[in-house]
Amino acid sequence: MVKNPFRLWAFALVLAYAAIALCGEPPAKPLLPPADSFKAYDRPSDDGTAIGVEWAVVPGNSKNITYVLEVSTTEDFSGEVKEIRIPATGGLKSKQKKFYGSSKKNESLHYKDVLPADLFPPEKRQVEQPEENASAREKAWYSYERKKENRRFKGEKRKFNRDTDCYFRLSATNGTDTVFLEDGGVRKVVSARARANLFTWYRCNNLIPALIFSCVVMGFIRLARRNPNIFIRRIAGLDAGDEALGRATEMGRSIFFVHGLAEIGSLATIAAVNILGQLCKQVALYDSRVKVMNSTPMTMAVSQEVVKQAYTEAGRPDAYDPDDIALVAPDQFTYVAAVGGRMVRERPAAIFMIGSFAAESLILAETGASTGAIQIAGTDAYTQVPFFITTCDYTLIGEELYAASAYLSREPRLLGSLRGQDVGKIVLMAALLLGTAAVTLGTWLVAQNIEFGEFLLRLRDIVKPF
Amino acid sequence: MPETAITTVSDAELRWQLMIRRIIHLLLPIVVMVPFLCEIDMPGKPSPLVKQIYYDLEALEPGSVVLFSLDFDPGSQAELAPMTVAALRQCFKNDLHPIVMTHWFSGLGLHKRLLEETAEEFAPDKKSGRDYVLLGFRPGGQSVILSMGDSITGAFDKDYYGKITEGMDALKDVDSLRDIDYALVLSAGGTIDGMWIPYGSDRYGFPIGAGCTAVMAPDLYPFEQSKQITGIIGGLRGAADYEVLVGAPDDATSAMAAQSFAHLYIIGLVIVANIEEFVRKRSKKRE
Amino acid sequence: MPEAPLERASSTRQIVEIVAAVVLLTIFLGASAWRQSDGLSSGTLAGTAEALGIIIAAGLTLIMYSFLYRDNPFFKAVENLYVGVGLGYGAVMTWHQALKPEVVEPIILAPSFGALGSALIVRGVPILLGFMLLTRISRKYSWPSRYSYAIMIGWYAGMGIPITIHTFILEQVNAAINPLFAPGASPLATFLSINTQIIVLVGTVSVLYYFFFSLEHKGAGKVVSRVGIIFLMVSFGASYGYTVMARISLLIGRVDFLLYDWLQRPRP
Amino acid sequence: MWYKRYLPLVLVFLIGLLGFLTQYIPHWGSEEVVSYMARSLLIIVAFAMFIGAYSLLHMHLTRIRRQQAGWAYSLLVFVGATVMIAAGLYNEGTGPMPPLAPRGINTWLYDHVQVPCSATMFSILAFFIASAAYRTFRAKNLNALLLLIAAVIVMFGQVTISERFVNWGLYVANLFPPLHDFIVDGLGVTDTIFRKLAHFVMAAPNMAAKRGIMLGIALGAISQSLRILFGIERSYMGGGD
Repeated sequence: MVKNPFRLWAFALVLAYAAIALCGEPPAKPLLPPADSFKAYDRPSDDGTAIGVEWAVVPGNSKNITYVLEVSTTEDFSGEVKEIRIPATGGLKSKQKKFYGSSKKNESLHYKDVLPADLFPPEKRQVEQPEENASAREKAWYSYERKKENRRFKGEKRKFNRDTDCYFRLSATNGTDTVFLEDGGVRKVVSARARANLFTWYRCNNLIPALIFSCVVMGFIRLARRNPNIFIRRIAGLDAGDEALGRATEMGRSIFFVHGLAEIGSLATIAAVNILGQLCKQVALYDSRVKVMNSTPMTMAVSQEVVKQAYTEAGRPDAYDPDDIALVAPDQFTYVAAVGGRMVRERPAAIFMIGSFAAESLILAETGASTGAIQIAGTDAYTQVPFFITTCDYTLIGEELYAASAYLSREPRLLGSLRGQDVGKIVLMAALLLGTAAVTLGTWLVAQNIEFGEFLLRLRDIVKPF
Repeated sequence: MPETAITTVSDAELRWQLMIRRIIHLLLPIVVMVPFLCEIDMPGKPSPLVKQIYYDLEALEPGSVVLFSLDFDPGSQAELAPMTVAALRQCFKNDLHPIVMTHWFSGLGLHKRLLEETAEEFAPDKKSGRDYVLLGFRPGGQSVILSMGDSITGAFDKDYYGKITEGMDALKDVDSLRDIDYALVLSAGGTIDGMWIPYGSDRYGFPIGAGCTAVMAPDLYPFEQSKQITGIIGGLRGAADYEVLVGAPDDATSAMAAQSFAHLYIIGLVIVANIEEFVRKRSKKRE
Repeated sequence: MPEAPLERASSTRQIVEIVAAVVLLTIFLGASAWRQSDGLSSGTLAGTAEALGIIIAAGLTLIMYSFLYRDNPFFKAVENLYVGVGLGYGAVMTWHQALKPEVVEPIILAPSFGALGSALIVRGVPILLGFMLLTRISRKYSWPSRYSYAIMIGWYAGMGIPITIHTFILEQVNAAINPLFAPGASPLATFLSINTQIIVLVGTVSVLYYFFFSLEHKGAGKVVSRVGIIFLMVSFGASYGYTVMARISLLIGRVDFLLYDWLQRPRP
Repeated sequence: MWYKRYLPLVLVFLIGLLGFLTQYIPHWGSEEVVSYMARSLLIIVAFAMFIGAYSLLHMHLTRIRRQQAGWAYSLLVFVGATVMIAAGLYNEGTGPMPPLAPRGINTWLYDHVQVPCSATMFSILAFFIASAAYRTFRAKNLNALLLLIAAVIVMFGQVTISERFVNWGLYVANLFPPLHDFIVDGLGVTDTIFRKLAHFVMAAPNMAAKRGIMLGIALGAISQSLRILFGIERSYMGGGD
């Protein structure tokens, strides 16, 4: 009849438990930890709101025993005394990994956060709420007073934490019997004060990588300044660019360079401008024309500058025509419509779409593809990459774009950061592989009851963010 | 990405392609309209990622505060408005207090309408200021979140209607973001992984559920696996799932048939294209 | 060499297009007048405005779709009007939602001298920086805006480093490190979890390696980067599939509007 | 001039350092600094919105002034913006100081011009995605094949009709009960099988690739921040001396 055998088990267990509780021996006497294990201290790495209190776990204490922690602001417990109850099976220090790490010792300590200002809160004044139809000024007054009061309250709490020592006593009870923790015949009292700390120890795994990575990146930038010939693998897409140029010359048609809608400050646009410069140097040699489609005056100005310089460097300043670099339209869809229209009318031999793109990418690439042009795309907007990959002949994906730009421009800041990021990637790859290996081995060893496994599993906490 | 062969296409073929394109374009709205005209209904079973958010909200006590960050504009209304309405209905039904804000001012008028209309369904029980709050918009992105982390009424002195937020009943137990019980971010771009996770939940420790356009959904899976968000409502299908869970099928559920037909249409196009490609390759080989 | 446009603009074609436009406009107006007649003739301002609004909205929607045929003057006009209205709405919202409550009211509506003083202390510097920001408009005297930008960008650059490490690196690496098997689990579950875990690990590492530029991808590296591409392609395919869903949903939204709001089809 | 060029760079470094340190200092004072900065930036950014609007209007103004092709359309931008702002100032007769009127010209224009245009804009992409799928989704090589298969799995798994298809398939299989039993019990096929398959693609290979990309982007973002802090990247400062 019983559908779930598990339920039957649970029921039997409850019955057995009740039988023991009713007919068995009276509840076990509470035991106390050694007096010197009872400690209170400021909780580290916090904003000064909490005191930590700890004492050793007593193996003999069963579930029905409760520790009672008494808190007072006077040493003789003469004033107001607050009681905090902690079951003998709960509240282990090892649960507080954030503040106390994952040391094995913590598994044998009870722990409680005590927030003095919440236990003994300062008085809060009430501000009278205005009527529903009160004037704007009255309501503003109310809002101002409320906020002022909130600030005062917050300040009072902080002041209380800062200026008040808290005193603690410990006892254990099973409901009928209570024993008090004593040291040399008198009840042991410990005290501590909550302090606002100046360093977040649990963010070490954040700070150390941050500092090391900063040094690596800045170091490589310096290095690249001295020697800009840092090795970067050639990005295959750049060859496709050369091929496209060749075709354009052959067919005697122009090349379109579409910037996308991003402002000049964005990384993708900077990369696009670098690539444009390189492209123009070759175009000047081949004697075909590049037409640049801009959406903002800033990118237009910068593009003009770059193209002009490229033609001059190639020895053909006469071939430069500023009208080739047009401000097409400033808004997403008018830009798309205008660029698409020009693609259909002028039928360029090659279209470069390099920069930061949003939803317009699909329409641009699809229209471009319908004219039969060779299309080369590059963007760091990963959501748009699928459309470029399907519609273009070649796509520079995300960071490849930055790498291509660094490769071509040899700018130290780009080269140096690229190299620094590569170092970061090695570290991440190693962390992923070694971490997985350690955790897998650790799990297996623990299953075999080998203690070293636990150590391996604890290594995982190195990358645990708090 | 390795090279694809660059091929030259003749003008005649381009014209042919243009015509095919027109036909494809013309057929699409017809395919979409058929289920509407024939009143075909096609509800589905909710996905586990959507269920997680639903059960998270169900588990909240009455009176809990749920922060809605509606970061979308009318451009994604078709996907995100049904989600918003379904989640708001769930909140009102369970007596949770939604607090609605946005990072996208261009959607503000829409958000106001959605909130007011949904509250009206539960009239006269639900009142602005007591059961829900429309905080409105503040520019600043991450700054808004950090400021709310200090004090919500400090970041939003006044709500959308110009009422002072300090002392509002719905915000009684909520001082800062730390007191928020759940945050549902319905976003059409960037605000989940760019703002709410790094500056909001990771810092102030409240659970986040993500509702997003289907474009963004694939990017959020890493955050779901790392438990930085509790679930994902992705696109119109996610919205339909949520409507089914809440028990109030609406726009999204009734759109599922049209969605299915359109997907089949596109899959069909892909298959035809590949058959064509295959045949062309074979005939080339024979030549 | 003159380039041959794909579609020749002949005069017959133009005439056909104009006639088609006129016919479509007539159909549109007729349908609107017929289906929205209740609202238009309701006699109340609100009802008329609503019906008129729906007709205009439907018209704008259809004009936007005319872009599919070709870029045309109507589309351009609507697009620009839309940009303008959006801009205006943005300005109005900035006033009502930001400048008025944050800047103007705390100072003008200050209930007491104390409140005014504290508002000036707390908001004075940022308001000044805000006005300095406005000098960016001028080309010549834009240097004060650099201070405002310095504070905005510097603050987030500095604060962003620890936050990026926390959210995007530590959290993600921590979530990626998992044992490849679960002790005590059934063989099938172990097999599945191993597969998923290995796929995730291999994928993450190989994609990271694909974007590694300091080494030529040769030998074993070439294999890893090939694997990386495979993962990228699957992921881009998945994104493509999801995006299809997104765009179709938007189309459905508009069809829904045209059928039920404009043409007043009864909802099922 | 030092106050035009160097002082802002020094300020970037100092403010950035402060922002960096607040993340490692748990003292309540650091939390106060964060919230003060956040409040201040809220106010500064409110002004920045005007810069955005101005630069857009300025671009259209330039088009009109230079009478570039299609400049007349730019006039419409001004018409739209002017009407909207005027209606906002008028605010149904109450002026700009009281809260925005719930119904009025502003809301009407928003509901019936901005909402439909904005909603239609991106739905145009549905057509392009369909034609792009036909033209370019061809299994020319392994990469294209993978992309295609993943896309089709996700597309099919996401829609409810996939559940119907499985049910129809099972119905047909039921004509031959052993086959049906084998499919349902042996293979564990349920009606959501395609959904699960799509979910697997999303949650395993896609997630792995996205995480790899994300880690790379995070490193890039940090090095970008570093370059800003140390004054190597200054494009945000704008031109001029």
